[in-house]
Amino acid sequence: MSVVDLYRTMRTIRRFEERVVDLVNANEIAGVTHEYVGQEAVAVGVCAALHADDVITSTHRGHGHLIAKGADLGRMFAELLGRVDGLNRGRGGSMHVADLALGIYGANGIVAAGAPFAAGAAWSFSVDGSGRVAVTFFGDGGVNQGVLHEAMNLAALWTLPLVFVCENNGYAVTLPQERSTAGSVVDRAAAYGMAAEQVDGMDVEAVLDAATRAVERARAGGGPTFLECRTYRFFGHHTAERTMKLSYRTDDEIERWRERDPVATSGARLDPDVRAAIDTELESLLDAAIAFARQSPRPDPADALEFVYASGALPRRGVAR
Amino acid sequence: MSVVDLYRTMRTIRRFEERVVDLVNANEIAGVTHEYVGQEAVAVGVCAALHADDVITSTHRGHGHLIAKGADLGRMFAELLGRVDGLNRGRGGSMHVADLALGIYGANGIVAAGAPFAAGAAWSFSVDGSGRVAVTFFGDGGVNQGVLHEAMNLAALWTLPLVFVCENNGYAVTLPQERSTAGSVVDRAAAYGMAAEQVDGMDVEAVLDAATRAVERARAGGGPTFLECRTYRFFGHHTAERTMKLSYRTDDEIERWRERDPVATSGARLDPDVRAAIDTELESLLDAAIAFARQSPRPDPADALEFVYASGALPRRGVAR
Amino acid sequence: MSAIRYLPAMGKALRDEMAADPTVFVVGEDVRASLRGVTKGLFEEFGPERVLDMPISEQMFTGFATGAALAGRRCVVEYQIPSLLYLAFEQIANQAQKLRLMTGGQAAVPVVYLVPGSGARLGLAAQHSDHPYSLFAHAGVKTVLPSTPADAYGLMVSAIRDDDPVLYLAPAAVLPVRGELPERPEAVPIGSARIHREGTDVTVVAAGHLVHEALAVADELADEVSVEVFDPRTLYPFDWELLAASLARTRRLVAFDDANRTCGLAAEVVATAAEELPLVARPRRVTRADAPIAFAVELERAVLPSREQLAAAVRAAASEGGS
Amino acid sequence: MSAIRYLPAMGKALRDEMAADPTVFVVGEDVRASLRGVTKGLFEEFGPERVLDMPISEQMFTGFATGAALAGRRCVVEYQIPSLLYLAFEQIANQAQKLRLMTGGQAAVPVVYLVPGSGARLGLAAQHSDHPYSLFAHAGVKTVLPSTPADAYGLMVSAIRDDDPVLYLAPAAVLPVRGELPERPEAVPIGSARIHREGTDVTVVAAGHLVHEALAVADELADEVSVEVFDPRTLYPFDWELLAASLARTRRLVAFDDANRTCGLAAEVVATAAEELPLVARPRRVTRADAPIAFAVELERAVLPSREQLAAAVRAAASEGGS
Ligand SMILES: Cc1ncc(C[n+]2csc(CCOP(=O)(O)OP(=O)(O)O)c2C)c(N)n1
Ligand SMILES: Cc1ncc(C[n+]2csc(CCOP(=O)(O)OP(=O)(O)O)c2C)c(N)n1
Ligand SMILES: [Mg+2]
Ligand SMILES: [Mg+2]
Repeated sequence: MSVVDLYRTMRTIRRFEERVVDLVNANEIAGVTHEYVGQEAVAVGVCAALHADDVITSTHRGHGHLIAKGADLGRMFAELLGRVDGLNRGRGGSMHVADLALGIYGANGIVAAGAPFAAGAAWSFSVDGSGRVAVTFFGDGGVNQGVLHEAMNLAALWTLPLVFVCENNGYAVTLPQERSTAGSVVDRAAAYGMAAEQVDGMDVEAVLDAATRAVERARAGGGPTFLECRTYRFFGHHTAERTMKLSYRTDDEIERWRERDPVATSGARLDPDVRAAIDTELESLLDAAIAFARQSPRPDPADALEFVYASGALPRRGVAR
Repeated sequence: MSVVDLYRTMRTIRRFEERVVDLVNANEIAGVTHEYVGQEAVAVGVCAALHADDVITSTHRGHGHLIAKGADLGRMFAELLGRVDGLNRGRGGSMHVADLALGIYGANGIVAAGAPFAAGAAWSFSVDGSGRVAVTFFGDGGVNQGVLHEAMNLAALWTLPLVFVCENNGYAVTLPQERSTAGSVVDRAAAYGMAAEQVDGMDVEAVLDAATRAVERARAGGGPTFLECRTYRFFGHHTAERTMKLSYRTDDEIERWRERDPVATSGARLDPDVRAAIDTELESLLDAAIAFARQSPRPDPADALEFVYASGALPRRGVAR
Repeated sequence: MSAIRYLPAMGKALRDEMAADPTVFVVGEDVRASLRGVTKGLFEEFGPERVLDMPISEQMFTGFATGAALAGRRCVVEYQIPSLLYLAFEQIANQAQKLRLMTGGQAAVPVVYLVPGSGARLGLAAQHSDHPYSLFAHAGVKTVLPSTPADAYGLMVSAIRDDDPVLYLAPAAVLPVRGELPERPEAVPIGSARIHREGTDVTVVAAGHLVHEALAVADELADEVSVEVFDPRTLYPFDWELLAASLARTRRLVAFDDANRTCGLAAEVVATAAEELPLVARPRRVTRADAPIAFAVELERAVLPSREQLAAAVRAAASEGGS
Repeated sequence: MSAIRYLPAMGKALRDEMAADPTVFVVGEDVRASLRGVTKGLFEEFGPERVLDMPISEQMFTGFATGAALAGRRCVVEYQIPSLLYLAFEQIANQAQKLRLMTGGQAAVPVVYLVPGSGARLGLAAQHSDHPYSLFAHAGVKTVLPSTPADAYGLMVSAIRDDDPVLYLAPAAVLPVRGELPERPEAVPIGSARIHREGTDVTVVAAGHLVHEALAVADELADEVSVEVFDPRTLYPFDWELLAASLARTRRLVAFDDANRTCGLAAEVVATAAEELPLVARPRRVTRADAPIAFAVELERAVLPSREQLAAAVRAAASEGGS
């Protein structure tokens, strides 16, 4: 992927998220959303190393992963607005948005719960001999969930084509990583004899390089790799945070990280005119995507019991007929 | 603890378990029991390093841990026979036998489930400043349970007075350790920056030395230690295994390990007459213990709903009154 | 007497118990910063040895509470989301809850499992909207679901003082409710129900936020049907005596329940009434469908039990069995 | 036709489906060696890519099955103990079961959660004796509990072919049962109940091993009461149509259930009957107490539902409502 494309995708995520915040503030999006702003280089760098038929499992902070893996912006906005043209027909929302056709096994409301999915998919690919790879994203908070360790053990034991991508943004909501994680994050991989790298998660090209090594190792049958991407979230934990007085980060710290804004950094590497052209083009794309979402119908309450069972069975209703 | 006492306790466990097998075969003990035969040096070496008010969490293979921590033989037999004078009033049986007064937080039917209990107790001791220590026993199979990793992370993060004792007997039922565990067992501790040692689990004095270092570190506020004790179980996974044709270990392998029988090894270090005296004395102790258990009454079915709630509330019965 | 909201009432009870008993402490995620609001000010007042932020490892910190309990403390474990109880289910239902029986009465496990914000909260979608109390009642775990600030206070006090594991669910929909709290608020015993409104025709059993919905429906129907609103407050053990007394008057029952229908609390209430209590009309249930909550708010509302459904069920019950 | 035991019948169904469909595979603990007996010979026949021994990590290998399903395979996950389902509860009830709805119909998760030896087995004590099907029914998870070798075969086939998650519980007490199995045994559709014995006075609903207990009681009482023995076979979705047909004849119901009483399957059966079906006598439940199983066999038997309790309940039901 060219530097131009890397920038465009990062910028797309950035502006998508900023538009999402506006839509939440305008009460057009219900519930909470977890913005990816500040971490764009990780999703973009990692997914740039993947093929279309590789799979990823995402997190509660999933918009960036989906966009980087190629999800349609209009259908993503439609999902966040709870419309029938949403990727999940309005059934999933921000925390469950998925596109299986693109190998996106979904955002997930439960920390680290996607890791075993990725292990199952990676095993399946390895017995197929298809050369396909699975990537599981999780945060520094997710590093301490036991199921992640269970998955790391299996991936190393069976040399699965699986890449563990830890987005270490320093906090699990308000808990700083130093107060959640003994030892170092990368050392967790060593315990399983798994290849591991620490990467500058604010530099998309550094992430792409490391991800490319990891993905090639996986495709070549070399087994899993653990990537710790050091990054930072510029916004609150979720859109609801602004209504709370939580003071777990200093303005200073936020400022220092904002100076390393990954979108600005990679944008600065482009010819200003090229960059300006991309930026303006993007705004109209996002306008169109939001317009598409807004015109999409809301689901019919009469359909509330659909899509529960693949066999087509309907669940029991809450009142006797 | 003197070499004589170490031997006596190991020999007690060995003969206790052999008597248990007889009682199971005679249908005096219901359900299944998991014998500790072959692993005696681990429980005895570790518990010899503990004070009376230190605590342990045990496993499904718990008889040895209980005896080493000082549990009464008669009340243990009574428990295994399901009698009211059992340590658990006949409510627990082999898989749940416990003696809280001795700091024995119980055998456990679920692999690694006791590890978080030990973390909670260790934290409690550390805030008390009591200098007390908690030990959690688990097997090589337990090493791959996520909750153990969650507990290791916390213990290292908070420098808890907690000793993780892995009894690596090479198998989780039929699964050899090489097919269950990536990397090495001790390396798991390194991931958390936790002190770790590999110990010859067939040599009680080696275990005692390592355990003493670990327990002293814990008491001194130096935090947790992980001990991997290499050992072997001489019997089947449980007493029911003889009725199954499982061939996951070669007779050779069993023979090779039996040559390193920990009870024989430490017995050989004693004056033969001293040893013979201990052995004969022990048999009468065990006879008396079994006699005590056999004369103890069976629980009254009318009491089946007692001891469910500490508040004294009775659970609902299965039929309307 | 002063008016207070439900959430701070819970927090006050926790604070008062921590002040009264040095063995009481809290663990959970973001409890220092009090993301969920219950532990506000507790870290400042009681410090790091009483208010413990945990790494994301629910299974471990649930068992941690058991171990601390065995070592003589009383732990309140906060979970940010109801479905996190599923991660800890083995540690709660198979370990903590069974330890007393398994040890033949040696162990006591005074632990409170607290979910501030259980059930649905518009737009939180499938994994953040469950109301899993029926699962714990099935396992025999003491379970409370307070509906007012005074009960939120009083049941928190009792849950902390109780020597057994207690699940304490505070529905998201009830957290903002205001109510009176006396200067010296009292403990509300576990296992005691409360009749919020007396009536003669139909008894509506509703807990948590649904009590307020039921009261609203009772008002609406006031000149048609005399509705008694019965709030169990504790779901396990259930106050069958008071329900029997209520049904002795009304002889008609509607169970209004925010849990899934199958094997839910309403099923238990209806089954017990049908088997053991006086009824002149068919008992009825108004519950969730057995479906996950979809994100779109129209769909979410469609699977939750509604006032309209309750009113219809009450009318139908009232129309049966003469008077 | 040939006589076969229940356990090998399950194994044969699994083997036949694996032979017929290369995407079907098995994971679990000690499945190569077949500690539980269901997978006997499968490793030898299908090799390491179809029969996978897992490290002790139930949460992971349950989610592993989901991932493999999303990648196009069909997984049977074996659990050695019923309570291990508690460790995987989040992955089953909150992930696999909800994925189809959450993805708006994109995902299918054809996974079978298999427990060969559920419920009590004399002397296995508190943590190895639960019968947790009501928890999964509450979550809307398709759940089967076969009572005969033919049903064990036929429901295994249907569970594997089903595109949704299915919980398959084989009670320990029924594993040795013998029965006929045709040369070409057939699939038994999920959701279809079976009447094992026709009767005119009282319908006894019983599943799994309790079907055989109920049949024995029906024999005992034969010259007093005409008992119909109704075996749901699938607990969710429940075959309410066939139960309605049965009660239309008998108009009397006793639910005989190996789960805890509160919010258990019997509560659902009784609640639904009381609300929707014709009854001339009070419906009754004979269930476990809401207590863990103690080790001593006298105590274990005392909390399990018994033939004596069933006979008494049937007699009491028969004595009500005229004829
Ligand atoms: C298992 C689990 N525990 C707790 C939560 C509540 N929660 C949601 S996000 C979050 C913090 C996650 O931190 P991290 O993994 O670092 O991801 P980040 O939010 O920083 O991207 C928590 C505690 C959850 N969703 N799942
Ligand atoms: C969480 C859990 N999974 C599975 C089982 C069934 N089981 C009982 S013991 C055992 C093997 C344990 O192996 P290990 O930890 O090495 O202990 P060992 O039996 O060798 O002493 C298994 C799989 C269980 N009791 N708990
Ligand atoms: Mg983070
Ligand atoms: Mg072992």
